[in-house]
Amino acid sequence: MINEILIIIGEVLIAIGAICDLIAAIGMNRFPNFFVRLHALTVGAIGGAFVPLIGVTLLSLGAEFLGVYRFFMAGASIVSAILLLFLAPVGSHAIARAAHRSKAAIVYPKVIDRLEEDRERGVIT
Amino acid sequence: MGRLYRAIPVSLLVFIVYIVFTGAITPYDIITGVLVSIVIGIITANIVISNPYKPFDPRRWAHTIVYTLYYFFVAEVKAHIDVIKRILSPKMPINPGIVKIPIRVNSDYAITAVANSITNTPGTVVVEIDENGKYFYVHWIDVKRIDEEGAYRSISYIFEKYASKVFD
Amino acid sequence: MMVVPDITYGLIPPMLISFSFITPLLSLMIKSRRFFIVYASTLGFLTFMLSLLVAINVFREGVVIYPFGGWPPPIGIAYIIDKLNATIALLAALIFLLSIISSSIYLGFYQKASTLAYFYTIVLAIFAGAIGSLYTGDIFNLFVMMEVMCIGLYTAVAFHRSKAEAIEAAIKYSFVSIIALVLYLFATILFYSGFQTLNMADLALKARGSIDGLISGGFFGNYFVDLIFALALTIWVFTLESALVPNHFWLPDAISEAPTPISAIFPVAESVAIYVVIRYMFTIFGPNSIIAEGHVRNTILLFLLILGSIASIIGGIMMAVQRDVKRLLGYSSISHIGFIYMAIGLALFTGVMHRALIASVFHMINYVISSSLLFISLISIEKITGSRNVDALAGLGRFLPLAGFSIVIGVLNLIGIPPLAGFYSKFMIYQVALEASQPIVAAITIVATAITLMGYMKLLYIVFGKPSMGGEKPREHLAASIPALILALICVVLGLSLTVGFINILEDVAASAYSYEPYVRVFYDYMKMLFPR
Amino acid sequence: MGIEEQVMLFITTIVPIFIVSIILYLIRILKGPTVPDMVIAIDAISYDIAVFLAVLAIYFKSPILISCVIVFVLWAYALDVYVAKYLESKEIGE
Amino acid sequence: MEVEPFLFNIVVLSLFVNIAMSLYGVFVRPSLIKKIISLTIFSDTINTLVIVVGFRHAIPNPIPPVVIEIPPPPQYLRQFVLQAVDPLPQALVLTAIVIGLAVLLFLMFTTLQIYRIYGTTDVRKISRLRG
Amino acid sequence: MGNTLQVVIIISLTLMVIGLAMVLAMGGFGFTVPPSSVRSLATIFLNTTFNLDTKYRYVSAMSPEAVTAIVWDYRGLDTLFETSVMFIAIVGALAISRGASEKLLKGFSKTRGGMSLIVKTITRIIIVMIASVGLSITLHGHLTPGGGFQGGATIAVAPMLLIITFSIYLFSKMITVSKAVTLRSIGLIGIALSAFIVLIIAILHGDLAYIFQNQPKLYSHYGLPSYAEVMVLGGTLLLFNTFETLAVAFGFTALFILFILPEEVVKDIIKGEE
Amino acid sequence: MMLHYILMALSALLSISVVYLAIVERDLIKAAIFSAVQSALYAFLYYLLMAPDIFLTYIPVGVGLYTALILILIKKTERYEGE
Repeated sequence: MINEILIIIGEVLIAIGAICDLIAAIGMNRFPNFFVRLHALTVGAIGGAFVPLIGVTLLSLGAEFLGVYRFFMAGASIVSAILLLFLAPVGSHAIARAAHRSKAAIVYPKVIDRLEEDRERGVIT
Repeated sequence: MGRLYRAIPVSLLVFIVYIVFTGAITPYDIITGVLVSIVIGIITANIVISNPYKPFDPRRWAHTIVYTLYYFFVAEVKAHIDVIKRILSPKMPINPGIVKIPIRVNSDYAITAVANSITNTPGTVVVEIDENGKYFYVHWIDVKRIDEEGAYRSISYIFEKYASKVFD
Repeated sequence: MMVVPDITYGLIPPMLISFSFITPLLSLMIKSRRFFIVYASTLGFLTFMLSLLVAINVFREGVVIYPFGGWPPPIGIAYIIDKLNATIALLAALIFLLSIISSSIYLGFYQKASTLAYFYTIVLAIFAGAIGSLYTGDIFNLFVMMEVMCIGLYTAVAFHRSKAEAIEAAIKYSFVSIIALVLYLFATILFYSGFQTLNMADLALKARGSIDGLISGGFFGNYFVDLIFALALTIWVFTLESALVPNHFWLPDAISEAPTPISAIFPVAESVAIYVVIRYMFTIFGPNSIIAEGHVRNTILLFLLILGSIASIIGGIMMAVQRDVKRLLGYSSISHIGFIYMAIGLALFTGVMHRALIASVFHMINYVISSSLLFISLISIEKITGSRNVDALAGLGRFLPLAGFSIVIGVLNLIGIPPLAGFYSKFMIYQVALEASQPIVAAITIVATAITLMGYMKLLYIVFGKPSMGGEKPREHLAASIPALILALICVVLGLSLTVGFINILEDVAASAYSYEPYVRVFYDYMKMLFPR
Repeated sequence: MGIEEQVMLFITTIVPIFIVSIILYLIRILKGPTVPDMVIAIDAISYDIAVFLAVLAIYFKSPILISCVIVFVLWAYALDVYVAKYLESKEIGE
Repeated sequence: MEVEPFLFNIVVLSLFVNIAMSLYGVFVRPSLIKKIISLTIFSDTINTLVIVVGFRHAIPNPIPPVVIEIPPPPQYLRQFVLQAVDPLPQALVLTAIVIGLAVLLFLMFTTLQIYRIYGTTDVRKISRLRG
Repeated sequence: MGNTLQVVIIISLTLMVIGLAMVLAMGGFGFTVPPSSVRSLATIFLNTTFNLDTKYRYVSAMSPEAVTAIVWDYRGLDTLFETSVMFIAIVGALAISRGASEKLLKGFSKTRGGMSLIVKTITRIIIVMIASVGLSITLHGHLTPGGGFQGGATIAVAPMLLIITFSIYLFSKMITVSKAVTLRSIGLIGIALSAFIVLIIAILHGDLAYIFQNQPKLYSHYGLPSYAEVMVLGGTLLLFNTFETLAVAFGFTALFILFILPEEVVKDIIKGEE
Repeated sequence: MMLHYILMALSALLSISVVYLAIVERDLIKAAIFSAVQSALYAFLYYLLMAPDIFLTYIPVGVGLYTALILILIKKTERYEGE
């Protein structure tokens, strides 16, 4: 019984992940500039990768047909998920910072850009 | 001596990661896991941890659990739904800009946790951090308030509240 | 019955590479330059003695096998050593030893012990790669060993890092060679795809259609199309590695820009590639194998014959216009490689196959010895002029009796003057061409020799005829002159010993190239012994 | 229908969504226009493929394939950091 | 078993096309760095082809060549041999990848040295060796 | 000239693709692609890689992972020399930049550069997890996919991330090129010794064994422990994997440090001879 | 089983486009990034060809090391390929 529940929860999470991925991919193509696309990336990373990896963990814990190595599978996928939780935001922060500093990407449709203002005033290097 | 104290939490972390990643508890795994955790712990202790007593405080762990639950089941879900709506609606109602919000936590880990929480919620991305004046510069998909205090209230107040309890 | 074979058969390459692993570690602790020279020379001597032992054993007992890890050959890797590769490996070990000894003079340019350590690490690795690719009986292991040898050669060519030409030559050589070796990997897998095996003896058996009792089974898929494509690729790759026209362009650059001790081991590297071609064309896919049916093998040999003829002439012509001595010797290499391939190509005519192979192996030995000899004697001269500009060594030969003598012997051997061995090998090629009723090829040998004569005369003129720059009377560097002298004596002895039965040994060596039965038998027996079914 | 077939059926239905999103991300990579755009698209595609690999490991019933996921996640981050450092500093070693 | 060979042939053919394109890059493009990138792609494609040779069709699906039941019962091993792909090409590729990596690392150092000496990585401007 | 050459190259490459396609079409990759059976040699590998049957007593590599078994046991010689190719490349790099690594950063010891605080902090935690995961991949190389090179390459991410997120100036206080090369050499020597270890054991018993022997063979009954109850130890494979990890991780570190040295530090040294 | 082959064919076909762009792109940074994408696609292919060992070897090498070293090389030399 507990196995079936785990599998169902896992499947639901994977389905949520797949849909989030699709939406993030659409957003990645629709959004106008780099900085806005970063938000689509966040959807893709957390909703589209972290959540389904947790789903895979639960599913594989419940799936007895995978044999004794299913614990290996669960362990590897949850470690990957936690690494992803740490790494994804840092990655997008690093690339955003570099893009803004080197002016590789424009911040065009914008309400305000306090960073640019501060940089011009010399508050921040 | 400080190095050894600091090595203990690091070794524990290594051991947990090792065993979880392996997914098996045969004697072979435990022996190699202990060896690996001792070696890595001693090598990297000084890089990772500055105050060895913090990781053993149970209150911090309790806050961590509460925070994790809140974060994943409330903050993330709200933010995801918000951004997904913006992506899917035909007119694409975005209102982006970079705002400046103050940092009110102290330790490196706390700042990092707040920044990661901000970035991990869709809709806000930390673009730059001013380490002297202690400001985040956050790219916000829907700028509601452009003043520092207002932005702080709507973006990072709740994260900082927990982060200061967990890490400071 | 002693079933675990004698350890010397498999020891040389792993031992050399293990000692090469230690060298950078030693360079951090030991700051004495002399130590590294002694270290490398000792290793070279040890290896030479070991390969001598192996060669003696092989000549006494026939083909020997060393399966690594105790796995019977098609499952694991085995070294299969017969007279052909034992002889060439012995020659290679000799040249390497002498080149290591003479490089102690050359490296006087460098003050730091660590530089010497890096140099010797690279040389030892090339050594291990060369011996390994000669001994191995596995086509994929051959790829790995060739890579070891070639990467050592690239790094060695780039050793003069501040010299623009050296780096450029290294880039040119490495790009060409990398592409070639990657394609050889593809050829290997095509062989595996069609024949289900990577072992040379196993391939040889299957190429003759005898698949009974082999644990690797029969054929898989359309083996014939695999065979054609893979063999063509393999031959192309190894003719490139041995700098046959039209893929010769990297050799003069690399050989002239490398440190001179490395230039002395380039002929060995080429002979390794030529050995592989002989192995593929005669032992594995020999005249009675499946590929001989559809004219494919004959076409490949014909190509080798034509390209060899062209190479011998082009090399000679380009030699005549060179100003730099080392570059001149590079083109001389191209010309002689042309001769060797001409001899291999003449084996196309089945009546003269045996004599053609003798001629090619003999000429290869002569070429390697005398070419290395010339480079090693140049070290001594270069050291005196104090610069690496080889144009500046005019007239120095007159002051250096030993080095001068060796240079004269080497050049005469390359030209082919009667009492020396070079004459006999060229004459043999000429004779074989006539016997095969190919007067054009015979004429080409004469013409090419005549053309190269100009280049060699020029070399002799530069070293002896030109007035020297003056200054004090230079002193001989024994560490470089004596190795050269040894090689010169070998040239003389080889020529003389032809009359007292050396030709029989040569016949044996060449026969072991195409008589695949002993090569295969030892493999078959071993497989049966360790893997009874 | 046993639980195994049900999981397989679920995965076969979910796979096209992943494929479509991978292709959409790839379009963003090909279109660019700037280097950071490409890099975040690569990030997204890496995370996507990582999940896809995990799902496929269940589909193939070979749980040992899962260790591939972690390196994919790890190296996507490494690529981010490299490109970021490339863009923001004079030399990468600084 | 009708559409599968077609799809698999597409894989192999597109790898062939990749080989041709990367060789074009190595031979024709002027920049040494571009040549290095092309060379990387070339050797990767060859490696992929090597693995393709080791692939097999199996019912219900091929599995990696790893025994996952320890100790293996005989009937498991029989099924394993029927389903597992060929491990030998994989081992060869493992070797080949490391070799290719090593060689390309060396090439990068040489290219950097070329740039330090000549101030360019364009092969048309680097040609001091003649003849 | 350039254009005609290009055309010639394009035509010959097209011909090459057509030729390869012919090889495929005529069954060079097997008559059905993909074939529905493996080659017989592969069957032997699959049967013998981990088999407790007494029939296979002397022909089993006793490693459930067939690829690792082939890499380090059946074809160990290849892998030893593969590692040595990597080693020669590193030595070549050291030889090209000789003199640069020792003079590193004298007078440049200011702590500047690096990325933002967030990246630095996360890197500090993440390297620990990376090292642990990498060692897990290594130490289970004979059980699950992975092995020495894979684990080493994964661990090598950690120093790379440290170099890039902090800076080479800071990193060089932790480890220098010579230290990294020393550790790499120790790893390589370990590999070489593991290749000879069974032989050494046999010689101590006054007998002979093969180079690269792992498990007992028909005529040479020496070997390292490989299997105990449910634990698979892998014999020499474990030693090989561990040392290879050390060698690969520090080899990459050395190369990375050498390659990343700022030009202003090395440019004068590296243009001259040493 | 169809799914398996469809995925393989798809990743191989996509790799053609990426390789083409990597070869013709004049901005070397973009070429390096395309090469990284190609590595990812090949790695996916390795996964489908049931070669997890190669996957684990190839991703660190192809995506991590090559890209890093090429980026460093480009930073130290020049970014655009002359025409």
